Amino acid sequence: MYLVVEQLLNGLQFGLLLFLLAAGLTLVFGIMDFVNLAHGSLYMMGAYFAATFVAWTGSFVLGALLALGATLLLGIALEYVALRHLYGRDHLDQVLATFGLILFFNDAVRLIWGPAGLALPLPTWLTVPVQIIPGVYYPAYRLMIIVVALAVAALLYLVVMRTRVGMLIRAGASNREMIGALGINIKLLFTLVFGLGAALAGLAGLMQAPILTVQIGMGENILILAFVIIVIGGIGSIRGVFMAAIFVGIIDTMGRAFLPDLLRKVLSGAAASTAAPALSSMLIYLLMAIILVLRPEGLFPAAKR
Amino acid sequence: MKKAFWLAGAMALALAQPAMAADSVKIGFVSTFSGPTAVIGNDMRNSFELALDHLGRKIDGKPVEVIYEDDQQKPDVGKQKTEKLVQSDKVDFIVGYIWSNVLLASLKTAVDSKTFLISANAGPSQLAGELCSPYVFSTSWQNDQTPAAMGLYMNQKGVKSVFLIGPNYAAGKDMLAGVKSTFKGEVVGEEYTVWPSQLDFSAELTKARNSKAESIFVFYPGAAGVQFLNQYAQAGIKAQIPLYTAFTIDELSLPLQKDNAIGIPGAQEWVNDLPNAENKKFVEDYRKKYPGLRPTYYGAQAYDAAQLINSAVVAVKGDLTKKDAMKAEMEKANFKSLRGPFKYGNNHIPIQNFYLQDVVKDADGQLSLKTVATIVKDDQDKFHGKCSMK
Amino acid sequence: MKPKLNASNAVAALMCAALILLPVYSAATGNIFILTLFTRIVIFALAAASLNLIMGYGGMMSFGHAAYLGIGGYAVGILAAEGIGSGFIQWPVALVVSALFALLIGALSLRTRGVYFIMITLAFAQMAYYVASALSRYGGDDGLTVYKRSDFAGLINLSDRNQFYYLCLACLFGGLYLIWRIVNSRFGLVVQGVRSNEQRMQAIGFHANRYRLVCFVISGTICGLAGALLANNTDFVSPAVMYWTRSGDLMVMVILGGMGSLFGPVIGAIVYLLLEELLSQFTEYSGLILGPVLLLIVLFARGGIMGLLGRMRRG
Amino acid sequence: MADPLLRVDNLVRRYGGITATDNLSMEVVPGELHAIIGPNGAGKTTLISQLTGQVMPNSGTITFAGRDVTGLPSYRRSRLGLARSFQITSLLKDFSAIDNVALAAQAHDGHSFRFWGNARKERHLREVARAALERVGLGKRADIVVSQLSHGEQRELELAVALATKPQLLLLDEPMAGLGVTESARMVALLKELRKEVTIVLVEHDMEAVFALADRITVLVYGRVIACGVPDAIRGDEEVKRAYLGEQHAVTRHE
Repeated sequence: MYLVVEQLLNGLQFGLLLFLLAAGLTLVFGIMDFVNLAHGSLYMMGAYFAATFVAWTGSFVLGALLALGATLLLGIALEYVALRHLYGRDHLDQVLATFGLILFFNDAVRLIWGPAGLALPLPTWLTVPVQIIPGVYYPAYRLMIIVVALAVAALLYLVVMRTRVGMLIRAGASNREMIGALGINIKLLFTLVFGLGAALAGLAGLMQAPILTVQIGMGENILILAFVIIVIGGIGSIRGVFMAAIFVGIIDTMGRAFLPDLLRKVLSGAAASTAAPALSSMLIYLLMAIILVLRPEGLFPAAKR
Repeated sequence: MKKAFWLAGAMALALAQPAMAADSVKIGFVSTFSGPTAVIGNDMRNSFELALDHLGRKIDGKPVEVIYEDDQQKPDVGKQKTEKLVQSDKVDFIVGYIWSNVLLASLKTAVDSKTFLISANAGPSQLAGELCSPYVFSTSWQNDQTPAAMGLYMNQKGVKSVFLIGPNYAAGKDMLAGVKSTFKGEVVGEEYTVWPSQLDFSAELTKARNSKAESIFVFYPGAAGVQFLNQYAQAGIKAQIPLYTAFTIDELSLPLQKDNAIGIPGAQEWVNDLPNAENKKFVEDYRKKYPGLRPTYYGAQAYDAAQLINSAVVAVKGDLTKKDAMKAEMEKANFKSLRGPFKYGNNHIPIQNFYLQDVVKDADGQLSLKTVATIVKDDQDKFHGKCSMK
Repeated sequence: MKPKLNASNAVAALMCAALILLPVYSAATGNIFILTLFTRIVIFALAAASLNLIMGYGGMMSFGHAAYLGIGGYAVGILAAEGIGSGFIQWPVALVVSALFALLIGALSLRTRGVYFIMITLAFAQMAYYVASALSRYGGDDGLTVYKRSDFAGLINLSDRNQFYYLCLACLFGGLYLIWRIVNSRFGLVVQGVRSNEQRMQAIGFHANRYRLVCFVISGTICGLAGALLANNTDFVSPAVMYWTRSGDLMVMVILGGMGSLFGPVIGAIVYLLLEELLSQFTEYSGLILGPVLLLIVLFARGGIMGLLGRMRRG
Repeated sequence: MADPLLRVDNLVRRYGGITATDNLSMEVVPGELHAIIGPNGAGKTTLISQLTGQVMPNSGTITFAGRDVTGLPSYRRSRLGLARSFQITSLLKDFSAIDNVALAAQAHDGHSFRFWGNARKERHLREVARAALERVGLGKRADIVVSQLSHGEQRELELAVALATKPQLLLLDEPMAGLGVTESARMVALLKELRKEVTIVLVEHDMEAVFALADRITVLVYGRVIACGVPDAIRGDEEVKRAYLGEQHAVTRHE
């Protein structure tokens, strides 16, 4: 029983981390209709900035805040210099251009920080496991990720549902022409949304840096997961992306945790040990394919909500 | 339109590198120099360059020319680079290859053209068995050997049960199979993680803790090793269940793993403090030549490859057409390996010792790897019987 | 329509001539490698051309096209490993398996549109990748060595560099000719009509998805052929060839060269792979150059290189 | 009266809380020009879309030429001889005018799984297309790409496309929308010609045109038929007058 609880927490934490990354992606995608493959690069930059600033300042929190600001500025600069010229273009043009940006960022990081990657050590108060219920210990830092991500989710919800900017964002996600009709400064709104998306990606990057690594190309594998999530959730929907991220996090974790044992009960040992890893690798893609076949617009399409 | 012609002309020129006069020793070096794993390629290149420095940049009086090619960690690109080296540069030796799949894709090109290929890292079982070739040598190991040594050490420690975790790809499976081949205790669980995309090992760690195993064995090379140790320590399992590793902690990952790596044993065929004169010189000069960096086993293997080439060329007095004589000389392993005792089996895979290494703070207060004991002497891979050496 | 003498057609003609004469150049200068390099380029050009059929003409953005490279390759590799070396068996099997795979994923994927379609094709390709990685009998992740190239009963020797190059080139030209015929046929017009306005095509009496699906299958089959060629060229096949970045490479080739233009993908493949090769000779930081180049092409050369050439004529 | 060519029984279509088509029944007899009028939002386009199969009804049946077509997708209905033009011009914008029409002809000329021959050189398809273009007065504009045609020409092209499918029943959704005075006059003249050959259902706002052309008129309000009859009867119908003068008096809004 404890095992299930702990695995659920693992899944929740992983899902929330993915949510931070995917939320920015779905906003940019939903509102500007812009496919940004370089979102993973912003995530990487967030982690590199954090590792650098934490080392400079000697403080985890201060370094993280500085890194957040730096990613925000980088996102705005990127939008201003290059990406705003790609709005309204074909998705494929955007894919090609932002693919180019991935190549650029990877090599730029390698040039500046070297190929070895960086470490982002945690302050000691975050390295101890916490007893959450008697007998179940959970890493403090992972708990912190859960708390921070939930806070961000709540904040995003408030901004999107309760503010004027949020109203525009929602309007934009369900009907793009409408923002133009409202006569507001679209360019500024887009720049802001892009900056927000970049900051969220940077936050995801720096939050995961102590658990994983700070490394070139770290954004690419996780970017695909983020795309899977926004597609499952329905593009442009914050609610959808939140549900889908947790769903994917939990399914992925539970699949890896319990699928092999389950299969071993059904299949022979040899067959199970070949099939189980392959199947749990495929699980998320399989899930996405099934969902899209049944609901071609994702679980929570933004346009209808 | 004119521009297109100029461009085409420039491309043709760039591709049409003229073959150089044959009075130098030409060596092609295929490794990964871009992307996150470039750090390994760089270390191999650094060590190879250092070996050439030590040889006076000459082999048997002939100047040495090395052409480095980036395989991008993709098999088909590695194959293309190998073809370029063989066909366009007409090299005498090809060295390098970090990845098994890149090596396997490139092997045929080298063998068909009768160009000597020296694997300075990749050691898939096929290379030791059915794919062995007179033209192919290894200065590393066969994949199973290192974890098998770890299994032996765990027996010596009296470990009764183990939980195995590794990435779900060929080398990962080889590694876990390697431990199982020698470990005498009970294997209570075996988990494969998605490679290379899985980033979070919490599910596996949770299972390991709940399995009540006495120990955990993992194989996670490169960045994944950093991630795993981070999560292992943060989950508090480090205080509960000891970890045994192969290829998870090295001088490249250590600066990122930091204190998380202290006290975690690993098996390796080379450690930086091995007490022989050549090795001391190698490590000292490496740290002098590349300030801030420390050599790794990848580098040591590349260094040995340069020495192996040198021995062969010297033996034929620089006549690079005498391939049989060079092969015969290389089979004798007539050079001083950085790892000490080193000889070749019938399949051109080294027969060598495996050492237990531990992480300690050295004199400068920096973390470094230290030889603790010799786990196994003169170990030979278990696939050599499948090699017919045609 | 009559072919007009304009910049894009001139470049296409020049390119074909250069491709045909390449072995002569290679023999004259003794530069064998350029032939090896271009063999690979020609194979990728065929794969890109097949992607262009669905992407450029059919409006179906498949992000999983590399799967067929792997499937065609594994068909050859697995049959060879099981002792069936005849190309007369291997190649048809490669084509049929690719077609069946395309039929299956096409039937499911075509329920979706737009980005959802992009992602579902990616999902299926990733599944193929993981299945191949799990084939431990055939090397799993390490891949599978093809010891002997496909045997065509002495008609053609695939191990001969020049013969193999011309075989690949013939497949490319054959593929392009086939695509050209298809594009101008009844079927091709329907497919392009559906790309342009699906609702309208339904209203005048076409079952849009049926045409889409057939087009998807044809494209996958041609790409399966490219996979069979690639396995023979590399003497090796591994799951890496199906990884999503490979599908991305193919898309880049098509967009770079010019979507919906017959020779666009060929030019795209040549430029992309040559740039990759050349830049890697000058610098290890090729992305610093290649990345911004891609961005600039998108910003200032809409419609890829073919689009650029088309505009040169008009001024 | 002859057997109806098209019969609609108790058709219902809801969007969320709004009932766009409310238990609607009507008949179209062969040879007539049947106009459907009604204020904005009366559900005219929704009705047409259900007739041609772009939208599926929640309940009710549609019978065409004696056959129940309620569940058939639009491409099948088109083959049976139901053709439509769209309210907002919906053509293949990057194709030439003649290609647009030829494709429509092709759809009704055997199957299109022909992969080899050049479809643009199939003479009979081109001839059918050219004839349809001549018919609507676009003969000289055949090779122009649609996006280069004027709005009026595009509306005429819509008609030519519908004609090329050799329909038994032509459903025209506001063919006069957005046309100038002269263009409208040309369209009316054209429809007067066409009605001699084919049964037409015409949805239109231009009352002058409707009363000049129609044999019978059906009036829709909030998805319901409030009147149906010959033009003179409709002109005198009190309920219709109320519906156009002030809807709140005549029609109670449903949930």
